[in-house]
Amino acid sequence: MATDAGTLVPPPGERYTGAIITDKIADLVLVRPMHAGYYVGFIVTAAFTLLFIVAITYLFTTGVGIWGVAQPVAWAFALTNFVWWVGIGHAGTFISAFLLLLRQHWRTSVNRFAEAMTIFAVAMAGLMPILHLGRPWFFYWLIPYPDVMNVWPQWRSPLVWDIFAIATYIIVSILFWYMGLIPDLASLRDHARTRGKQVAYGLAALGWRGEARQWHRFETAYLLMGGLATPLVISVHTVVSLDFSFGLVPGWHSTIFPPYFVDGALYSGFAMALVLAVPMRKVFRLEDFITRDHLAKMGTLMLVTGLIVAYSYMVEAFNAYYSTDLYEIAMMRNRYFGPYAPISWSVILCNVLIPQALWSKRLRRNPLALFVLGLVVLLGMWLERFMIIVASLERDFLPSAWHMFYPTFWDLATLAGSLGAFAFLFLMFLRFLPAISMSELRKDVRQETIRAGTHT
Amino acid sequence: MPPPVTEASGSLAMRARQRFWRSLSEAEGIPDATLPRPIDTRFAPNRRDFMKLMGASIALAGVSGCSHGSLEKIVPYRAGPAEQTYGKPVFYASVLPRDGYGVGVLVETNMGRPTKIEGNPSHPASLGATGVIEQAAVLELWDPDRSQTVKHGGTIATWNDFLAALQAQFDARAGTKGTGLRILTETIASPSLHAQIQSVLERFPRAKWHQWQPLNDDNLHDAAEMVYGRRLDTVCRFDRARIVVAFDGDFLDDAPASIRCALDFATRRHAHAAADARSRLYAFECTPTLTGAAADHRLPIQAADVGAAIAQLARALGATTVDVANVLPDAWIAAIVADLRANRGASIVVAGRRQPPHVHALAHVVNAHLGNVGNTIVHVPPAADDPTNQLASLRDLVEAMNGGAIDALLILGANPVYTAPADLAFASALAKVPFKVHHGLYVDETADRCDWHVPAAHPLECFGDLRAFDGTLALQQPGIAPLYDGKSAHELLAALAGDTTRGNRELVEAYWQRERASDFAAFNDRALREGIVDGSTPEPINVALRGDLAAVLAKATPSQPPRAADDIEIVFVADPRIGDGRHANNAWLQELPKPLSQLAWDNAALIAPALARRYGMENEDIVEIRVGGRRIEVAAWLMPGVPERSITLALGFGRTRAGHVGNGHGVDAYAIRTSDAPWFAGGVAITRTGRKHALACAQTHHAMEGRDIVRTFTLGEAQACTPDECGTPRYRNERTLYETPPTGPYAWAMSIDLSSCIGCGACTIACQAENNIPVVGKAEMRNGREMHWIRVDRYYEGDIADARALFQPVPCMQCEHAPCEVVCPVEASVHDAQGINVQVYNRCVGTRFCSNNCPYKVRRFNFFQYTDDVPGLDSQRNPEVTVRMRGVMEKCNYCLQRITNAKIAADVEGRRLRDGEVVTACQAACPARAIVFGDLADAQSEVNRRKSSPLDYALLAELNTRPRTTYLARVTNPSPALAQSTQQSRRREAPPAGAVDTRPRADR
Amino acid sequence: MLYALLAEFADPRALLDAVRRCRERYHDVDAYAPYAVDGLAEALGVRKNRVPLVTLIGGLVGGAGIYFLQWYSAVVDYPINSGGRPLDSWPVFIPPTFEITILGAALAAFFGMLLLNGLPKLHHPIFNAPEFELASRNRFFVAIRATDPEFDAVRTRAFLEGLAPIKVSEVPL
Amino acid sequence: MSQVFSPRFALVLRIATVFVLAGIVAAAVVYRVNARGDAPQDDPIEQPIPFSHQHHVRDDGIDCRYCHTSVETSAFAGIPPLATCMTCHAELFNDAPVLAPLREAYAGGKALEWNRVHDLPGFVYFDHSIHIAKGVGCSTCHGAIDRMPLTRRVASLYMQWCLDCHRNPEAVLRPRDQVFNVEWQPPRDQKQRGAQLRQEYGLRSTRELTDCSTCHR
Repeated sequence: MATDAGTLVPPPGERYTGAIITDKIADLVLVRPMHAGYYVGFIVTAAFTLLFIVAITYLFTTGVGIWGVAQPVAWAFALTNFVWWVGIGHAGTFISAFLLLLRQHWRTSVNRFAEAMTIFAVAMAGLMPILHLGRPWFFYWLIPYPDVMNVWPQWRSPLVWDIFAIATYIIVSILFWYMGLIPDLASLRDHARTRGKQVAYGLAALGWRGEARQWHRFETAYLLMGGLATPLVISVHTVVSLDFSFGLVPGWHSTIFPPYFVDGALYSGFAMALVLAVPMRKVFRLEDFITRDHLAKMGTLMLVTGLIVAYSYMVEAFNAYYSTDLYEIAMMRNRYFGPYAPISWSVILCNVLIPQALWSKRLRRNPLALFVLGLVVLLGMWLERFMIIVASLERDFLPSAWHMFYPTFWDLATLAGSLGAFAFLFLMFLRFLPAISMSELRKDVRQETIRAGTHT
Repeated sequence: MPPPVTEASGSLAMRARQRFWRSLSEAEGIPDATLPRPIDTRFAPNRRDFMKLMGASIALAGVSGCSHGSLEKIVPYRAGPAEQTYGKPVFYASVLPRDGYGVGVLVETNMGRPTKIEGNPSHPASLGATGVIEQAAVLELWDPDRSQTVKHGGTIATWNDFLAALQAQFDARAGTKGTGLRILTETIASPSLHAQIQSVLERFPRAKWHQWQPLNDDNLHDAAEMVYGRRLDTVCRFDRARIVVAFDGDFLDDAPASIRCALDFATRRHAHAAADARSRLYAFECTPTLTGAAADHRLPIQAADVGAAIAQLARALGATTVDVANVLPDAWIAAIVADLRANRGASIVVAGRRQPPHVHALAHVVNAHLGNVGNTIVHVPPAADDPTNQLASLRDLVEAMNGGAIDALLILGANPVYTAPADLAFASALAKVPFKVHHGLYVDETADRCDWHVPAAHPLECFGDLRAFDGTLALQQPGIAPLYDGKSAHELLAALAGDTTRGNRELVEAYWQRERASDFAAFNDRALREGIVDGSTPEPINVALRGDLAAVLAKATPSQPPRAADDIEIVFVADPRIGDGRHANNAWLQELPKPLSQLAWDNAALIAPALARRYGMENEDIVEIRVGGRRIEVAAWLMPGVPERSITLALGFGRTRAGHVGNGHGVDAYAIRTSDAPWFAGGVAITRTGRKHALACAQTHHAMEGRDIVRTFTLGEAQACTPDECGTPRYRNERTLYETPPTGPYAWAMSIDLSSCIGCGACTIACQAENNIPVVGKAEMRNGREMHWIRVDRYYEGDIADARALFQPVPCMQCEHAPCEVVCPVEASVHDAQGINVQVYNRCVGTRFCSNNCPYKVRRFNFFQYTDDVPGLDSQRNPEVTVRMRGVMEKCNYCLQRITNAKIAADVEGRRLRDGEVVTACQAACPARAIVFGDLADAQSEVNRRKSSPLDYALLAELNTRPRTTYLARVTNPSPALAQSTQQSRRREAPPAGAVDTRPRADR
Repeated sequence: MLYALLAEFADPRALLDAVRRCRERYHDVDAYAPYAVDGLAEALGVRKNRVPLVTLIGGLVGGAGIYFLQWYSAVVDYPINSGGRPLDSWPVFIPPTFEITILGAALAAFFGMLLLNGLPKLHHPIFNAPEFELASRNRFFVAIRATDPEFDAVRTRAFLEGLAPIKVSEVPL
Repeated sequence: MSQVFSPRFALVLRIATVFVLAGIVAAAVVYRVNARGDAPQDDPIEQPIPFSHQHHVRDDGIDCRYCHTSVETSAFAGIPPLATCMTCHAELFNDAPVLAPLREAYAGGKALEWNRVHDLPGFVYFDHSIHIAKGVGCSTCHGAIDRMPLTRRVASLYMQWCLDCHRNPEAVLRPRDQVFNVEWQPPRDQKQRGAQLRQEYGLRSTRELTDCSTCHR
């Protein structure tokens, strides 16, 4: 990928300067020329958020029995949602941290909203394991603290590792995101016309002055954070995958899970990034900032991760047969020819076959196509998690215990609700914070103009 | 064995494994048992189900019950009771009825509350073991649905009102000597009660006493009369029999003596039983039963052919000349005859109560011919008082009622409106009686149609006496005073005899004072302490076959009427759980899966897969069954082992006045059961209605998928095999990365003998009673959320036509390398020093990871607040066991409370626990002595002895979970002559190793 | 009373030149820019930057702390047999250790950066400067503080004018 | 540009933040310290009759087992039946108004409902007999009962309070003849004596004493 790709496409006749960028982006927040589409989205997502709250209330008052979980399938939707949401989070960190280290300048247009996506996705993910507990009000027993029972968490359990991984992930993501925001918040403070906004953004900006020394330390810290977030993002989904590969259920007990899950996570993450970016750039007229180049690049990333996912599927099947283990083979047959076969084949269709369309350059540069493909992959990845978790549990060692899982209304409500809440939070973000990093963009346009030798 | 299940291996176990066929769906296109359509598990719709969950006990101080803050009250006694220590249980020896005959029990009471039933080791019908009925009795006692007051015309009245009404009747008919007065009871095997009936009959010479209970011994008694000229009981001593031939005789499950029969039978079936002592069982049966499952050779034949079959055998033995068409294969006859001749005096030929008198008569003849009488067969005077033919007795009554000859009827305990043969139309006849009194535990169908209802005191609430199947007498004493306004049968009869002053206790004691005038005090004290009246076991009576027997037999034996080739018969059976329906309101029994079909909460028409295919039926299809002009609609269930032209239907369901739990479950089979064919009838027509009825089945997959789960060997193989071949090889257990953690002074372990296990389910329900295990109801069972800590898995083996069921009780394996523990994030599932995998309910947050990671799937989760608050039921709870709240995982912990309390007692005395001092609930109840629990650290312990057997193996040993609970492989003892053929038929079904299509048909 | 004199530039290069020029005569010089201008810190003679050290310490403390906590709670404080595994199963202690190392480092980096930058500081004299809001938009500023020994309202102003800024303004204290 | 925040506001905000953070930390510490096993003693619990252990034990010198009969044989120490009270109070204070509830209950009237002082949650199974048998004295858990005009709890009953003992029983073990002596104080060399007694009584290993299954089922 060319480092200088993703150049901004200024409107004919003018050239982007720090001033124009700042005004254009800051006005989105300060002046808010809101598009009708925004309000529609706002109402819809608010409604689903409400459904989410209802579902959770009913769950807490009644018990996890309202879901379809039973014996032997004791984990189903909640854990599927969990893995799926964490995965989506990964793309954001990947774009903002990993690409930062690789000095991929095109990231500057997309990292801010990608990070927001990460935070909200991980928030949704973080909820799920708590919701699925039998006694959620005791979730804090997984956290080590000197309690009056003198009992500690059981460190061998991947669920404890989860707590640490997810907590670390969400905290670091927020810090990273907020740090990047500080200079922009200062801009907003300085450009706010009303007292209220001045105070609000002023407090958030912590009194940033853009002093040379401040910038100096800021850049170092930001780079360090990027350096920390990159291994972190790998570790998080590795730990998540251990929730399964640590167990001995056929279909879970597998050493390829960590890389397989991490890659799958990025896959679904880029899909979500596209699904968010395409409408956003349209509604807020950001086509000049988030250009087709940017979309194309994410499309390419999606294609690459998708191919790795496809490879993982093959390895899984191969291993099962190569192991000649009775239970592994039975599991694999059950996965693709058992009661859940339709799910497994849809996974292949959504994650392996359809995305091959991305080989076409024309499609990669077509926002609508990317949007649709994004949705397909998101669906496929959710089904994949479901397939791994449920289809494996449904039939393990003793046939006498085999039993099908069927979702209930509340399973679906929880999933739909979390989607709604996620979208709702994202809309809030677009409304109150700059969707694109102004300070970084200022620097970029400057350097481009320098390169173009057109500076004054 | 096992070689890692992956390698194809020639070892015995491998071959054994290969015999097992794949899922029924593979073999015969039977859809795997319900893959349930989703049931919405929202709480509200299930409310009704949850109201049914009275079996579920209430949270007194559940896991939630950390009652800091709220003050708990302690109410002192006025004057402390003499015999009990605070907080220690007291056991009372008593006796409970089983089809009217006594089974000796020990009633555990905690602070005056009966909470658990144990068997009475000194009682012949128990020998310490119990069946499901006895275990569930304590729930029946606390059942809030029990009738609580005297009722007149459905409205609440008092005992005195009733007495007044009764007096009025007497006055009105003064001097008629009781003309038109009738008493209807069930089988009575109680001297004191019988004496009272007599005194009533003395006061009213013209009154008459009738008996009726649907599960009666008419056929046996009539046969005895036919053969010996007098009514008597026959006791089979299976512990002495090397060859047993059962003709539709389910002695292991469907008889008053079945607990004892199972115990005796097991002595010659244990995996470690000496080869020459080992018995062989041939079973010919018209419906799959536990006896058939235990048999070495089982042949499904229609009920109507059983007579011909036994006649064929008798003829082949030269015991009789009765001539009917042959129905059994010659090979079988030859083999059986050879075995019987080789074991004269050590064999038993037995028929079931379903079969008509002449079949039993032939059995008597054969036994006599083989010299079994006096050895394996003992004749005793009938345990029942006045063992008349109850069907005839009932018929008389109905005719009299229809004739208007009856103006007062007392019904004691019986529920004839529900149980009487349909053709007698008892209800309409009853309507013609002006004064009708019902006495029973529930306001049932009969009570509904009577003017007066008097609530009965529960057997656990009153004094009395009962004879066991063999005539041994035991005294009954209450564990608690009557909870409600209940009256014993004694009091009611006394009132009838004009004595309204004395209570239940005085009445019973008065009788025995008369009987044992000399030493009453000593006698009473001793009898109540021992639980039996010693010396009361009647002497065997020597009876000679009637001279004219041949003629009688010839007359009695119907010459096989020609049947149409596709004539279908229906067979009525007592439900293995709720019997004739009297236990329908017992949630524990309703939810306990039936041993073979694994169904719960319903009865179904059990049909052979072949027949189903012929009619294009699938599981849960509602079919219409028409016989003799009567019809019912019932859900069909495909069962291997049912004769192709036979339908099995269980009695006891379709109750309308059973109570919240029992009402509306299943279909009332009495509606098509007539007095001329009370047990089986031909000429049945079945048609599909196209509708479905959802059934709850505890096991949705029947095959072992070629996995090494239940190991079976023939006796020959078993003798030849070494631990490495048949058992879990030792080397497998030595390899480990970790140093083994230090163990405490005790190392608890369990051994389950699959050879003697008969699959009755007593362990499951004993565990439920001991450990406060909730009931979840039908809907939740369909969702796969049953809570039983020890389940009895059932797999099928062999040819679909006579599929052999294999039972495997599965409690928690208490793995030393427990997969559940390492994944628990909060140390709620941990190991203690005595090797128990303990579940700390109050620490559990309910991630359910442990359940996912348990390869045996023995963990149970409270998806809802199953222990629902039903007033009254809290009293049944075991105070030694935490009541679990919603959201926590639970499972078997080797009855930790029993271990801990025993250990404390021993520690206080400063000594070590002795082997057998701690007995788990399942072990105590097991009528087959299949479960042994003990201390591995004690080299002499029974459990160590069992585990040293070459047949000892760990389930899924290849996962290296190192279970403390292991199994003894199932050993069968097939006849060499027949083994060959059956082997063949099994081989046919052998699956290609490893490559198993696990698809249930429904999913294709 | 003056806080500083402020010269405004439109272009980062001009800023860099100006800063270099100022540094020749003054010490108490500072620069303000809408983004991190490369080389600006060097031009101002900023040598050491403690952020990396702080981050390293944070990471080490976090990692060591959690590993110790795991070992102490599982081996010393309440040893419990879980699945027959050794009490000190160090391999399973690694995932939390890794995560908390990252967390510690990240927290240190973030708060280290803030504190070293003297943030939060909501009130600062420089905000009194006219047009300073442009510092977060597209303008670049050089400030010479009054605290500089060489500072003289008139001469310093003249000096700044000499740098051809857009304008020079006074920043009141 | 003008200042967004006045210096005073900035300062106040800074201080406020510091205070809030410090407050949170302080609160946590205070809570944890108060949760220690030897937590401050609870107030006496209201009873239908102001029963005084001080009077009965100290003044009258009645042995614990006279009323708590099953303490040596059962999990439950036992609450005396009214008859036990009446052995004396049929004669003594037989018209004292405070004892009216007792007399009424004994006469078969309204039952006497004591309020439980030591109320363990339902999932904890404490057994008096084994503690007595292994030389754990009454006062170890119930405190100076002979100095309580009204009975109160002296221990938090928190799990860690139980564990303190189960991890280090040596600290409290006494000779069997001292178990019911409420005045008993550990001698100076309690550590050695305790260890000795532990040997003698054959106490289980600390590993076993701290097993979950020891108290929970």
